[in-house]
Amino acid sequence: MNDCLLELQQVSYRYPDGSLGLNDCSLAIRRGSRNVLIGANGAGKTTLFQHANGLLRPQTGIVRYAGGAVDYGRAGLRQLRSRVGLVFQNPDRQLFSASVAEDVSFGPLNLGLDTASVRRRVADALQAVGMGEFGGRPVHNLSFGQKKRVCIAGVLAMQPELLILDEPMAGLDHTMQQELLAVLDKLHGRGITLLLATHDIDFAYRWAERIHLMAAGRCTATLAAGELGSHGAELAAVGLPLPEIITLQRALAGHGLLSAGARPRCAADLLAALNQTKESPCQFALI
Amino acid sequence: MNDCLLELQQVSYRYPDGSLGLNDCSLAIRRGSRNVLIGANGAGKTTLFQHANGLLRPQTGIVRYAGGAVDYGRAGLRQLRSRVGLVFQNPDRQLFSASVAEDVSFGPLNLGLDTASVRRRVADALQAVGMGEFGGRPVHNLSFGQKKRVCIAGVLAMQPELLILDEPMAGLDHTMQQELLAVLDKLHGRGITLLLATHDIDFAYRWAERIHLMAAGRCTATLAAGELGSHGAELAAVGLPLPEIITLQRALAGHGLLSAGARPRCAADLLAALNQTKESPCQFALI
Amino acid sequence: MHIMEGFLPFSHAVGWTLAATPFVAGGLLTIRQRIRARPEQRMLLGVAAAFAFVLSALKLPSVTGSCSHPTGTGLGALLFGPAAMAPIGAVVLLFQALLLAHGGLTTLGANIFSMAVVGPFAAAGVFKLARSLKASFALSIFLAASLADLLTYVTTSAQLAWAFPDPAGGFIASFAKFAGIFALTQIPLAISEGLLTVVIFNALARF
Amino acid sequence: MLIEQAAYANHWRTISPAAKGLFAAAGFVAVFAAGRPLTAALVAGGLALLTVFGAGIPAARYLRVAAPALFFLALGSLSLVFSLDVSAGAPHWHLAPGGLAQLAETGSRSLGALAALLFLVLTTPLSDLIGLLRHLKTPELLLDIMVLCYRTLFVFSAAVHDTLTAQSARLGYATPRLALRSLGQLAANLTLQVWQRAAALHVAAQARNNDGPLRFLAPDFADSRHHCVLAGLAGLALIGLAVSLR
Repeated sequence: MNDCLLELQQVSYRYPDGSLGLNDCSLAIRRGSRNVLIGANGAGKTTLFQHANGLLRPQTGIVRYAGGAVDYGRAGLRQLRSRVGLVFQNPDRQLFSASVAEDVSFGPLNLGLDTASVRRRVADALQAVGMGEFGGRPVHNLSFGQKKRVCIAGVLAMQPELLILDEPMAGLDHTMQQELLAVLDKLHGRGITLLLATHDIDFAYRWAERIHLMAAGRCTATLAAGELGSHGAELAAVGLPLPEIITLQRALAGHGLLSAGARPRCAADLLAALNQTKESPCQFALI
Repeated sequence: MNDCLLELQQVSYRYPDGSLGLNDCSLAIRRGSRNVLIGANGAGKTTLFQHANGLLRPQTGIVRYAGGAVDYGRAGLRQLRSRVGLVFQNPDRQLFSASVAEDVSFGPLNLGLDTASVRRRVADALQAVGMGEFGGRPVHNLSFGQKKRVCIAGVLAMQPELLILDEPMAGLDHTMQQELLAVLDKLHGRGITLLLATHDIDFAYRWAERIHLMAAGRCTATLAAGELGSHGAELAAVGLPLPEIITLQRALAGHGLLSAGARPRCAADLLAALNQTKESPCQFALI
Repeated sequence: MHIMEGFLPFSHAVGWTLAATPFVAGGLLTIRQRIRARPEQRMLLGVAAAFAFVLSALKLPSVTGSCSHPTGTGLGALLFGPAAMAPIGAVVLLFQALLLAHGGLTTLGANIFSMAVVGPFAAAGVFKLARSLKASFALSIFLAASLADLLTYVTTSAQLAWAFPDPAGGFIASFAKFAGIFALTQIPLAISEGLLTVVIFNALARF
Repeated sequence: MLIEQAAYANHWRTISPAAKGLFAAAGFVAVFAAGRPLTAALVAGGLALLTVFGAGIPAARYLRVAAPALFFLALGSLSLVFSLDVSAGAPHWHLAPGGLAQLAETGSRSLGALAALLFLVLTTPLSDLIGLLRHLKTPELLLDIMVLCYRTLFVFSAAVHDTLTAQSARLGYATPRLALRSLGQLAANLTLQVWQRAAALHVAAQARNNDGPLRFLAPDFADSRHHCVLAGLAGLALIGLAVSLR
């Protein structure tokens, strides 16, 4: 089994209207890892995602999945799209049916599965996102956060290995964010590789194992989250500050309160370290 | 001049479909202050805003503006809506013209101003949000953050005294947030009263003078931001944690590193206090 | 103006359904060919139907001060072509019956014929004619939209008159009665709809 | 949308749409087969009572839903009852001979058919009805239009509502002239969205491996066959009653 699930090698793409999508972009996503792609609006995150799923085809460069170059024939695309699930940012632009269960059945039916398997997959996927009771509900009566979870269920029902989410936290309030993070944690626990776009460096640091920086259509760096502190220059190059928690941790280490090697990921972590306890109460555990 | 610009007194409102909007809600906004309205999605923030602007009319209770009860006749509404500017959450839903300048001119034209004044106001408003060069651009080519600023310009062009923004930070990346905050600071400096909805308590604590808590259609408390630390119970009642920075400050005070009376509003503040400097580098100064 | 559920006698209900069916079927064939060439058209038609449904629910300020709803048939015919409007209109009318109880299932055929066949083809025809007579773009749009609206309403009146001829004056007298009663709401509406459609195209031209 | 709300929240929400559709169809047949206005009115009353008490639809809501159709009926009745006389000088109105009989026949038939329609739509969500049409082999393309239309009309309604609100907040509807202009801008903006949304949905469909007609799994209804038999028998009884009371 190949360790690297998805790989872009020097991919460039320019839209028909002339605007730049990707510019010599290389990126590798390891199987089973939690990844964040971070960059400003317009940096090319969405374009990159559409390459991962075969919706766009590189004009130069190559996309590899599980070691092999992507085959853009009908069968190849079908296989790629069943293994790489893509959740777009706006639920209103990807939910086709007004019935929750119907919409979730869309993907598996396109895979050509029989009715009984589809029914099972729909139930499982809705269960996985905590919407098991909502199958019969109309989409238009759901909250924004619930719609988002239906979108995820619609992709999960295709049983992807890699789940890509474009700005999943945007527009969600605190509670919905917690619920969504719990869902993602569960999926990660099942072995699904995750790749999220965000522009919140604090969230990225708290949640991810690997952080991919993106600017002007190019991945400028891939950093292990734990080593983010020593890569301030790379962050600054794409207009991002260091996570606040790192700045704080350093100041506290300077006062001798924390060991210089401590790597708290969130405020709760930092407090725990301050209180000399060894266990981490941070919701999003360290690697 | 009345000190209290906008006041809701025991306002209740139920939507035609039976869902609850406001429930015996009272709130007062002081002239010239920076206010945050914080609460979960569905708490009634948007309904409250629509009352402030006369879009909705209380079923019971009363809305006062600058001391007088709102007059819901045509002339009264025209006056209220020119004094209370409302910026909605989703820029795509409130920009409906082809070009930036055309959209910004919508409000002043509706006020019945002559062409020369409208032109001047459009230019001023675009200048104020840092979009002076963008008047001739088509709206759909702008970034999300730019669209948001055009929305604000469209309301500013009506020269309101009170500017209300629904979730202005949602969907903006780090840089755009900084830009937007700079715009808001400038407007506040001109004497415009500001009221923002958010569900981010850390942001509210960093930015606001007064924080209004909202849950289930009711304002449960109005707190001076500086005293937030002693009102953990009120925050918990509406499902909000204490701002992280307060928790940290307390822990550090417990270690004797900070004075117990220190009130840092953001990480930069906290660091400055740690470093024993007296000046606050926090962008959003204390009151 | 939708004929309500059950208002037409059995033979008329069946007759109008049979009359509307070939237009809907023909429209589907046209659409199928378009989709073969451009697959994204499949989504376009469903979204267009939703657009037409929502448009027809808008309150239109009418010149007499009363409020009314636009039919959108003229706008739709000019945007999507009259042939495609038959199936789109059929779905919109079906949904209006099922979601709003406007119109009905037994009168669906008659309503499709007046609103999704006569209206759109009238709009397309009037527009072509007006343009060939060197009328300005705005005037052509106005005429197309308001006459499409008016002809829809004339058709409905004729359908009703045919079903319920006046015992004394026959079809003509009955037509005059139905047309007279509904003229009150329909003529101002036709003018408003014409104006609105011109405003829409003016705005579209600037995008 | 009152019908929509009722359809998702009534006692018979989980009954197979095929059974409800069968019974509603029988209602239509009974109304048209009824020889006398009184019989049709009886069927109408029966269906209305069944919907209000059986399915648990509040009577006030039922009447509000029926109101626009009743308004049409009132206007239409005018021209059935009165006749326009142009023979003797100035045209004048008088009672049409046989007008009241015609009104009774048409009115009772309309009310009966309306009651049958309302029985169906107040108890059955539109997505179930579309599922039923799918089962009845409706052309695929028409179904695609229906499914997308049903979903998207709520998206558009929300967009229209938000934009109307934003325009009102900036005084866009202060006078009728401004209202026409604002509404035109709104509709033009909505028109553009038709293409944008269609393109986005197309991409989203491809991402989920679609390459043709949109396929969805119709929901499963417990005891569907049983309910259909019951509905069929009840429907036959209704038709029998209507015919025997000729």
